[in-house]
Amino acid sequence: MNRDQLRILLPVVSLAVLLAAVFWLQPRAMSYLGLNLLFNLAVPIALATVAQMMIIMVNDLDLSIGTFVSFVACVTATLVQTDPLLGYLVLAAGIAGYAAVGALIHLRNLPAIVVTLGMSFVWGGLAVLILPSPGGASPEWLRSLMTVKPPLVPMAIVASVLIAVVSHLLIRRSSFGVVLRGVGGNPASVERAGWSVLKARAAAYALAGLFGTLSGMTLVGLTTAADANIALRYTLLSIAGVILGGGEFTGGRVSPVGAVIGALTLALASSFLSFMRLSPDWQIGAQGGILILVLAVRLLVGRGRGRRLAA
Amino acid sequence: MTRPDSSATHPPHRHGDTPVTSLLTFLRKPWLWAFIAAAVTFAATAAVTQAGGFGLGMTALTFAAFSVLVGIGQMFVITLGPGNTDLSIPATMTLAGTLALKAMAGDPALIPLGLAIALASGLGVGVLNYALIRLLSIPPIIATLSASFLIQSAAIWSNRGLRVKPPQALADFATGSALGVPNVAVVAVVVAALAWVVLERALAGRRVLAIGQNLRAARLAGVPVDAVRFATYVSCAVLAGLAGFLLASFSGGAALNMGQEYLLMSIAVVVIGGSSIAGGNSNVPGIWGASLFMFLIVSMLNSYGAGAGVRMILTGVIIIAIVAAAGGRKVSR
Amino acid sequence: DTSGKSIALSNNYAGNSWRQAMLESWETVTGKAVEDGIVSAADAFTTAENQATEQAAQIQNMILQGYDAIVIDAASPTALNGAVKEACDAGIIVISFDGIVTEPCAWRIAVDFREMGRQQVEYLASRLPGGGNLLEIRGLAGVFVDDEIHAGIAAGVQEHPDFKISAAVNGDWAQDVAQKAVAGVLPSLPEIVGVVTQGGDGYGAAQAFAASGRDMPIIVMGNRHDELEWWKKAHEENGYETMSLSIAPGVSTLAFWVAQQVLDGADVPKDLTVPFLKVTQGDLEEVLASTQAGGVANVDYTLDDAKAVISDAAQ
Amino acid sequence: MTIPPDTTPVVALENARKLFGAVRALDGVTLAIAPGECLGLVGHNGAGKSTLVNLVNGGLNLTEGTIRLGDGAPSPETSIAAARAGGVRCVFQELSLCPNLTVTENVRIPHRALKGRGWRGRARSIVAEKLAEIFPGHAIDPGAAVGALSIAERQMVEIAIAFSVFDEAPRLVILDEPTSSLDAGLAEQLLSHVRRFCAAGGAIIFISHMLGEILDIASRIVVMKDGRITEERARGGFDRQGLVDAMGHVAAEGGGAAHAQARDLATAQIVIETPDGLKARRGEIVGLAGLGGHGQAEALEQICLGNSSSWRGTRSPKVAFVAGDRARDGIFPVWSILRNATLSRLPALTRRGLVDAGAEEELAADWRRRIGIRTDDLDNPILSLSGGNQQKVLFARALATSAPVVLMDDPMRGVDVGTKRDVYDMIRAEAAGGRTFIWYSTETEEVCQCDRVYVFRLGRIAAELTGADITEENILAASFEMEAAE
Ligand SMILES: Nc1ncnc2c1ncn2[C@@H]1O[C@H](COP(=O)(O)OP(=O)(O)OP(=O)(O)O)[C@@H](O)[C@H]1O
Ligand SMILES: Nc1ncnc2c1ncn2[C@@H]1O[C@H](COP(=O)(O)OP(=O)(O)OP(=O)(O)O)[C@@H](O)[C@H]1O
Ligand SMILES: [Mg+2]
Ligand SMILES: [Mg+2]
Repeated sequence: MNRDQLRILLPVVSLAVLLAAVFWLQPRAMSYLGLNLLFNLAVPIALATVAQMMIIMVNDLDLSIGTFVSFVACVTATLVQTDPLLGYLVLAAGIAGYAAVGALIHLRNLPAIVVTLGMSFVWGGLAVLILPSPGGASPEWLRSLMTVKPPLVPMAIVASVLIAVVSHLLIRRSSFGVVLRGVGGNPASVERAGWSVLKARAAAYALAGLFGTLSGMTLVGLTTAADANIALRYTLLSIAGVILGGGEFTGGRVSPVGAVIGALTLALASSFLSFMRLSPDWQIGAQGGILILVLAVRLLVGRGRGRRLAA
Repeated sequence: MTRPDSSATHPPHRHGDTPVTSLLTFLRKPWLWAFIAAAVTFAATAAVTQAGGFGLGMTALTFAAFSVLVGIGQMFVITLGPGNTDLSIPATMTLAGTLALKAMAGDPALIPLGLAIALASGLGVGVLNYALIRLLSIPPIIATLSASFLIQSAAIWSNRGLRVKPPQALADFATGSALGVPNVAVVAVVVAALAWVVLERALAGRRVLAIGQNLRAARLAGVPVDAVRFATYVSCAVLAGLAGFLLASFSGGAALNMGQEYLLMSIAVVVIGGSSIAGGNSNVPGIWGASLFMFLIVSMLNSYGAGAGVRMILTGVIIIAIVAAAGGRKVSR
Repeated sequence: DTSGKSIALSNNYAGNSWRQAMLESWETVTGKAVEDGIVSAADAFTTAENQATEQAAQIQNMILQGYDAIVIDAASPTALNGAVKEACDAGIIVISFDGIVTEPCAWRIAVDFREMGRQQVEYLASRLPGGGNLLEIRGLAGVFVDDEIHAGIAAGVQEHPDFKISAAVNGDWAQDVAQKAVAGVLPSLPEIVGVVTQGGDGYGAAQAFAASGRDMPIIVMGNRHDELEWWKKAHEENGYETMSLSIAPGVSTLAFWVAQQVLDGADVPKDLTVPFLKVTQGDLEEVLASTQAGGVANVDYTLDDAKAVISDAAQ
Repeated sequence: MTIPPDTTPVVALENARKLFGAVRALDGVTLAIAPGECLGLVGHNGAGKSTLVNLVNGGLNLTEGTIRLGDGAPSPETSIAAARAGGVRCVFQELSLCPNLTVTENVRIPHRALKGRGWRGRARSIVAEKLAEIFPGHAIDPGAAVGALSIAERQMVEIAIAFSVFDEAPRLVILDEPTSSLDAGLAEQLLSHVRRFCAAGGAIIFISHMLGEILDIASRIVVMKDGRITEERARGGFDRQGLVDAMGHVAAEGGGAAHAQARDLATAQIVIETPDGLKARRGEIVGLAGLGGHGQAEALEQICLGNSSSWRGTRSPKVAFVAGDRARDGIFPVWSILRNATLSRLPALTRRGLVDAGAEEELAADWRRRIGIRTDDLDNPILSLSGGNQQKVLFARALATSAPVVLMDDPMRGVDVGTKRDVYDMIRAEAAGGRTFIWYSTETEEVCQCDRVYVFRLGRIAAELTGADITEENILAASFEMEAAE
């Protein structure tokens, strides 16, 4: 079996094992309703993880995705609701902002971590300005979209599959996605073939902005309202999701399907912990423990590729 | 190849600099920007203070001291190269403060024990972090994040969030000043001076810098990379332990949410201070400049009555502006 | 009879002394109730980070686990509504307290945070008829409690126009953050006669004032042990007087009993209020004596307290 | 000139100059390539061949002079897009595929027109066809990730991609050392393809250090030296020795070999012995030979890692390492020359944890003199040095230590002839003083100076040669596992 297959197989296996454990602890989860409850809040996380993956794909890291999703949620629960035209305009401006950040990082050769750290303050401040206290309301169509009950398979699963398939087609199958991944793999070669790495990086960031926007909107659809701190956690969650899903921090090695699975795994891990009924003192620590466990398994298996020094 | 080639555009350095060129070299010092920014915000804040700038300056030194302590540790970690960041600093501060204050139980005779416990908990965290990174090959960011959850739980479990008062003598020390300079600032200056010596004069610092630029080359050149990286993560955690000990003593007891704001702060002061996040290029004075700046910018915006939202936006914009002005990494690998 | 029923506590944050006291009260009171066979289980759950999304997932898990009632201290009044609605739809009783939720199907045991803010200014007005400059320490931006208390304070100042809020800083409900923010803004402020707070930040403010060498203003405290102790000492030294108020962490036990009553079939109105715990100069000694060192002034509620609160509300 | 009068050149350079700061990489080159021509380009390391390639394919801009593509106008500016539109394709010296993409996906990077529905299928069939055409009998799966392929396979893929036809057909294909990682069979397949391509009217620039290939395939040979074209002759104008002379190479002097035989090391103590059977004695110069990428660098790396600790630093290391791939294995790009030079010796210059700055400067100054690092100030950044001088710094770093064994990973890349001689002498002197050298080199004449040679093939030691057996023929034979060479 080659590395690429391993990369995607491992997340699938860990998800399956975890799911089996959850079903064993809580047989009630093994139902239409149960699966939906287990996974529906993973949908926005999956979207945020795919957004983070776009950035990691070009060898950068985004520390602002959590505050950006919060910002989008605030806009969606207020402006999109009251003044749709302006609302969508603001959302589009957010995506453009992301692209601009990517361009700035490339042009000035800046460390992405710092710039996105700065942006996290900016998005957070904007969110607080738009929605100083929690509230707002989800647009009706969004709410009904997120609570739709398709036959046979619950919405959460349908949505996860949809996200995985669309991002897979975009990043892994399309000719456009190949160039973006090429930037992560060997920017010099992409540049030598006459592509503008600047444009490619800006495009990757814009895609991150787009998926971040979708994440914020679906989140509002699920929670029915927003607040300025609603998704801060998504930043670290999304990074962990990408890595769990078999992505690597450098080299353009990312897998959209893996990222979605990674996000589902993380969501499932915390459910698993609450079904375990640990002492409240150790509930927080257990989340760290399970993260370590899943990653350790991944790397133990990945050891096979020898003990060469990291370049 | 549209970008100008760096080695080609780099003017060779000549002896016998004219004043103009030495000014130019000075302007290229990466830490300068942090101090300029701090000075400007200081002036802007002092302009609206009644009592002039002295009180503000002393306050800034006090609070910057805590950022400096954690910032120095974080700087050494970041210097190890891309991907190295310690996200467990806040949890370590909490754990160290909690354990130490509980052990002292307000008894001045036990202050040395308390300090030892704080530093030892830092040591323990450092060992845990590097074990995760090295033995399980977990990327540092995720390893230290996961560790921070475990540490947080340990802090909760050890004392359930009760605020134990520090011994009076310790509290007096932490809040007091010597010759007008806050004691904590003195501690931070001493630590910064030591860090400077380590970074600029010691073999250990040279090795950290080498690893940050090129881990592989460092290993091949005989640098004991594991020992150095281990020591770096441990010192970062020990410094966080010290900072937690002082902060708990300073603010009248350890709280479970004590170090939270130092998560982003420790990273921010490192990069605003002019260290390159790409590793191998660090400086200690910049951390002081950046720490002062990070405190003063909030004071300034508070003094001018900016709300939370505007304050955050301006903080973010200014961070980006400083980093963009100081320029990216000139030398590419 | 509720002996076969199970209740869960959904808590979003464990990182401060108030929340720890809240969890401890829950453990002592419900532990005994389970032992006495009043309910079959009363489990407490806490999320790792203070995030509405994580808490919503936690509530959904509780639905799956088949609890009969869920007691919530919510991260956001609105962002959990989706999950709360799902719980109600599954036939689960949902009781929110402290951080309440706006979803109509849930019960709310509310503290009138607005009133809490207003009373602070009222008290200051009684002490300082001439008015003056106030410093406001706010909580975490974008959080409901912060906004409510702030609104109450603003209303109070409107009632007493002699007062002026000359600065507001965010202390994030943390001693060290408050201390830092106050210390940073003090040099630029005129004379301050009073400090209005949100709880957990009074001691930090006092430290900052002491360090600046200014006159100590009247700082409204938030029932933390260290605040009360500092106050007592200052009173003994120079007759310093103030007041202290906060919501008692034991309100979680009140919520537990209310949940038990609802499960028992009692007719309970959806909106209940619980008085906040106020400490005046008169009962300072007494409260301090009964407060755990390093903790928060607290009351554990009994079934009878709950019945009283319910019948009060029903009238 | 050999251009038939009625044929428009595919590319014509007029007085092309390219400066990198003070370095004259190209210094007034005039060159035209006609359709159907196979231009062989030879020259010493750093002569400017790769720079020329980058100018023609639009990757670099001219500092001076003009370039003309096809029947366009001469212009001082060029771009990658224009060059591609003019039918210029390039196989670079250092592999330039994206390791994270599959073979099929790598086709997409240079071929911009390849998009829309079914692009993957088209790319796959075209590259598979081309691979089969150039390298019949190959076993490359177009769906495999490039990172999982061997070096030779990657080279084959890159060649196939360059020759593939999507939008416009290639008119000029530049091959920069394409055979350095191919074995003789594959190289011969490539040469036949080149012949067919030229016969069909295509133009080729063929760069190689394997002079036999050049003499065999080129219809015209151009010799470069220090950024200039020094000689240019049609096929048959050079014989092997003539070509070597034209390149200005020190012809194998035999001095090295004599020296090797003069010493008797059979009784010397064995200082290095690996499980694969590599042995080195005290004072011995051991050569590692064979085609590039066949495990020599890995063997050196293993010896280096196995004889040093990542947990304990020491004042007296057992081994020191001289990197050939400078950027990857040697240079600390942020640092000054001084710091780069002294790193390995530093523990010995340290007292109570602090570096003795005076002693450090002294050491660096000493080595600057001994090895002739050309700079006016050792505090200048390392990257301000030319490649060859950077390499000298790496030599200084290793030789300054007290290590009894020095490992050298093809260390003469970019080092000029004069310095090479100095370094050879230094190595000999150190060896006479009891130091052991294990030396991987791609240049056979360097290997021929060694006391003992191990020839690597496919990651294993294929042959061990000593004394008089160390000849170019024997090494080649072992590298290709043929009976006897040519
Ligand atoms: N970070 C927070 N997020 C949400 N709610 C909070 C947060 N911190 C405190 N609260 C809420 O604010 C109210 C007052 O508690 P408070 O914050 O004063 O505790 P605290 O002051 O931080 O504790 P201490 O300082 O003693 O550790 C309670 O409703 C509490 O649940
Ligand atoms: N980007 C650059 N910056 C500075 N100098 C450069 C750069 N690229 C090439 N040079 C210098 O230009 C000269 C010509 O280099 P070039 O790569 O063209 O040599 P080459 O003939 O291809 O050598 P080789 O046989 O080793 O491939 C060398 O001295 C080299 O150091
Ligand atoms: Mg070469
Ligand atoms: Mg070349």
